[in-house]
Amino acid sequence: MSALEVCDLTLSFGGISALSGVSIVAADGQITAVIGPNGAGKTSFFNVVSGFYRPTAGRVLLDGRDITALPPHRRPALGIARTFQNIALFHGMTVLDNIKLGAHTQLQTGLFGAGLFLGHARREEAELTRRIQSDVAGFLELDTHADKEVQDLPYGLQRRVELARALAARPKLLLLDEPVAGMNREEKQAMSRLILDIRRQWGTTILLIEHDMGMVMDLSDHVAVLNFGRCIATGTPDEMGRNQEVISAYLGEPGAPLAGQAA
Amino acid sequence: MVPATLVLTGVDIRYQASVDAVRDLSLTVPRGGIVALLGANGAGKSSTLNAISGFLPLLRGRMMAGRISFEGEDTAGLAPHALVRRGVLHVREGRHVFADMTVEENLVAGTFALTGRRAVHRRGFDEVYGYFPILAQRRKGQAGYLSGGEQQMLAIGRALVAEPRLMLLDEPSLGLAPRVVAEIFAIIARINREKGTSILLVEQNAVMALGCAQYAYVLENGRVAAEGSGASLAADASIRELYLGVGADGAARSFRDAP
Amino acid sequence: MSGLQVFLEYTLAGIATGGVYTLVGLGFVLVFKASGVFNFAMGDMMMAGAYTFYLCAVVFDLHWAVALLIAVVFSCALAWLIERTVLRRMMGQPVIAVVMATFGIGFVLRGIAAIAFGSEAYQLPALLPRAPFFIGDIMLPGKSVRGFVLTTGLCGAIILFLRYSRAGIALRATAADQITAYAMGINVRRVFALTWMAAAAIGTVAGVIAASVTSLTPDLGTIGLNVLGVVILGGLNSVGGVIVAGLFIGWLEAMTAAYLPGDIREITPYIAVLAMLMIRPYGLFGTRPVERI
Amino acid sequence: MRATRHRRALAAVLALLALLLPLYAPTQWIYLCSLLAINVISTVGLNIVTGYTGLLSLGHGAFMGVGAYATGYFAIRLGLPFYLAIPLGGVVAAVLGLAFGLPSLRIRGLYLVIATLSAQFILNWVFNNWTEVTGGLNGLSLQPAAAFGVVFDSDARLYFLCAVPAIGLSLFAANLFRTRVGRAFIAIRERDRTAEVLGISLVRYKLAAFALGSFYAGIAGGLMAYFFRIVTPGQYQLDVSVFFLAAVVVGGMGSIAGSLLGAAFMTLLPEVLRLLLDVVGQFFALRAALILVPLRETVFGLLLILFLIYEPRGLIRLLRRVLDRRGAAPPPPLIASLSSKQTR
Repeated sequence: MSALEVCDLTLSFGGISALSGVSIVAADGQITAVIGPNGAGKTSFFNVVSGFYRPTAGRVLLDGRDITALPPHRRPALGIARTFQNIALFHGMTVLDNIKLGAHTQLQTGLFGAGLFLGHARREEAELTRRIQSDVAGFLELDTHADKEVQDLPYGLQRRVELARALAARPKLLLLDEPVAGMNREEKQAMSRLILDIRRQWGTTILLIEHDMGMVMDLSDHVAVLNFGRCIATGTPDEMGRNQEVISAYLGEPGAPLAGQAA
Repeated sequence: MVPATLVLTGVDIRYQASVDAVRDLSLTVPRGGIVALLGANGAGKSSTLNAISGFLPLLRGRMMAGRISFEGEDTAGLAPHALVRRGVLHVREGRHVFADMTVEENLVAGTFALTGRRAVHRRGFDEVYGYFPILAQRRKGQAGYLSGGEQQMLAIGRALVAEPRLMLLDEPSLGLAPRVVAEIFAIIARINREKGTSILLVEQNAVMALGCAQYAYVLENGRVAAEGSGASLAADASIRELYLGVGADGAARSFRDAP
Repeated sequence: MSGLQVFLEYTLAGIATGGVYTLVGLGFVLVFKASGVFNFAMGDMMMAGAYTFYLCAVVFDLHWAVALLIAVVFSCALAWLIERTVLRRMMGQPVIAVVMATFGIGFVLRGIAAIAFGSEAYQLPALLPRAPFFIGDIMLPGKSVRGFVLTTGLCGAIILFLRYSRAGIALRATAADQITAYAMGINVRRVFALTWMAAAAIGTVAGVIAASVTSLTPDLGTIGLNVLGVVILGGLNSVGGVIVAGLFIGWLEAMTAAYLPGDIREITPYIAVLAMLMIRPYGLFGTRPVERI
Repeated sequence: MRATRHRRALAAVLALLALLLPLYAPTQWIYLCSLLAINVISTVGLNIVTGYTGLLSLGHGAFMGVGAYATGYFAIRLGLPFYLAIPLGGVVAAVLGLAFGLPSLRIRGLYLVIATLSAQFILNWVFNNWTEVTGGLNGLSLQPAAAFGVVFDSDARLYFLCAVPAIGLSLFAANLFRTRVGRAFIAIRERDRTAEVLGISLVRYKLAAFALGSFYAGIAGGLMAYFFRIVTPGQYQLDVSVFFLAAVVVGGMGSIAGSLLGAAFMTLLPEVLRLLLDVVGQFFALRAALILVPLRETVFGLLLILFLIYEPRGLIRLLRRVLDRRGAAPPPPLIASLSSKQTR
């Protein structure tokens, strides 16, 4: 079964097409990696799935339901959560509050309930704090940092807070945009383990944009390769590693012989 | 002995969010040479270029340690426009042509680098049009309507007007079709040969870059993982591993089995 | 007098006033284009220039050209000071903080003017001849028409400058992309300072014309606020939008004054802005921006 | 956790002291503190909009005016008691706030600045010209508030009339930021697009914040009407909007306690200026009365600028730094995320 099915997606800005005819399927409970050189359209693809961009053509199906036209703020309630390439945390808020924001759509408190802060609102808030402490923060080893402001945390931890925020929504589909960019080898390994644990523990379907090919080869069940806004290949990691078109997309092609080699 | 055009020694770069971008990087660009800087995303390639061209403070980054010297002089603390006026031209990733201006106006913008050196002149423009005849045809057209390849040509041409002694090219192949990439690399090589401009080239397109560079460095996580002549690196398995994760050591890098 | 003739007379008079609005709007757009700052103090900078002119021309009894020159120089110095002491220190702060700061600057200027000159209205010397002006049978107030000719000339000069001069290219380059402008060897900070000074100079001329058509009070700067909303909706990146917006508001004010009772004229620009927000939320000439994330 | 408990105890003590104020304070103080209570309500309201949600409003003064006029109208024409007239005044202000904010809140922050500025001028014009309702230049005169046989005509009673809602509404606002609603406001200020991905409807929450802020302004205006017992157009002009903007910035954007400090500072400032002018006026032939108003405007403007440059997080930050000995960490930028895209 496929959790996410994207059919024949086309996206263009003022005549320049960022994606053309892209079809990618993310199988339920599996890790699907989206790879490709810079500027291939990977992040645009994510932005369509999370609703920032309305595609020029094509459809996005979540569990068989067409969500192509759904505005971004309606999607988390359906179980979509994501992280960003450049960490997008709310500075000036504590780690705990940042994570709590991830659970926004699962809470009910309205304006008046919030202002009076009696009964239901108070209970709901306490329950959320408890749940985050026990499920998410503990799992991601963030419990000791809950009351710190996010901008005081080192980079690796910030990435983890972002992941925690996405997990607080208990998503069915998790989009990770370069989750280990700028990390060193040890941090990458820790993050990779976390991603596998998330899948194991919650059965979350994961879509992953990543440049570290070692990691992609290792983590993913399925790989889709984008180049120039087109999906040039899909298959298992091993197949992709042997695919000549994929290799040349990455390493570049010799192309036409150079007019003049440097001396 | 003639000093090298550019020498970096022990450079550490850090951004505000306490990301270590580059650690203990040393590299040399010899006079009149083409040097390539390769590596995956986030390896620190662009940060290195930004440090050289003085953009780091504008991007909330800092050079924590090390020295950058251009033609034997320490350039630390120079404002970006001052560096440009000395001949260090940075052609940024993603081209950044002034979309609302005409091609020729983009070239005029390039002449600000000549302030204090000599007056504006048409000869530079003609030279650019010589290298890129397509730009001559489009000279009155808005730069925003050029194709990706033409915009890249304009970005390079705009730097060329400023009579650079060192060009920093950040991913000139980004998002371009292979045929266009080959064309642009051919012209880069020609500029280097004919004008003696030193070039530091950041690339993802490893085959292309190694094809025209005499020497190359491979960055991984902000450190130099490999270096050598273009030809020797092209034959090296480490390049393949870097990009495809299927190096000689094969499955040694498994995260699944990690404790 | 026929209805049509009245209509035409008011139309032309309105457009003549609109010239000043356009000029103020251009000063505003200049600063915005280069440095991305919404200068809510534009009107008050214009008022400060007009008072300086008054001081030189009336109190010190200098020739009007000399007085205007001094006023322009003074305004430029003031703008340089503001850019240096306030805006440069606020680089990197969010837009609303910068807007609040410029708003604060406007209040300071207005307060100082009121302390120094009181709130009474001053008449400027007859800088522009009073003799009425005829187009066929239509009579127009001479000051307005000559003011309009002056403003048109100045607008034209600014547009040509932006379009064709090398400095204009530097300014447009800075506006488009600051880092790339640096990469071209353009001294971006100097461009900021220069645009502030240029905006102040334009504002001074606009202020002197506006004050000589009506009179000079510390509230002269309110014109700036009137224009600003319209300019923002006219499309901040479009010089054409500013011109159309400025003239349109001048015309609309004249029309409401002619055909509607009461002094609803005072709030015409604001009603126009709100109406426009409802109909064309991205501005008259603006397009829905493509946001990159 | 201990810190918040300390803070809550402190707030409770302060609230108690405030309620008992008439027992120990001299009369002039009580007068000033009533005014302060009204200003606190208005400042908290603007802080919700501007400080927490990042939407700049230049029409806050006009919305206070709407509350004042509506309250006056309900009390005089419809004979409603104050405890109905004032909340209804707040509701009218909130509705009008929405009417002006609605078209622009759908788009971007800057358009709201323009819409609120328009609201300020248009509403002020309406106050002047809709004579049947507003009484034109003469304004409205109110009887003292009265209910259940108690007439709020003495300084002490008026003080209670203002202080109780001030405390209640401050607590209400503070509570908001313990829940999802307040978090959503802050998230919108920091990174609106990211907030959207987390399921926060930008339009709904911006509207909620703006309506709530206008409601607070309306309540403050209604109290003001009963406090001065007269409502005139001159009371609610642009300088009032700037006054409260300055109060928010000086006190501390995004802080309820800061609103209190800011309101206190700004309430005392005109008095201090008046005293200063009196002293200076004895030595120079100054017409103090003429200078006072523009001098105030100048000082409001200067405060706004100086705080934005040197302490954008306001007096509350300064205070915390003094109280908190460990406060060695540099102040975080106000809205870090926006700084890089300042120009767009």
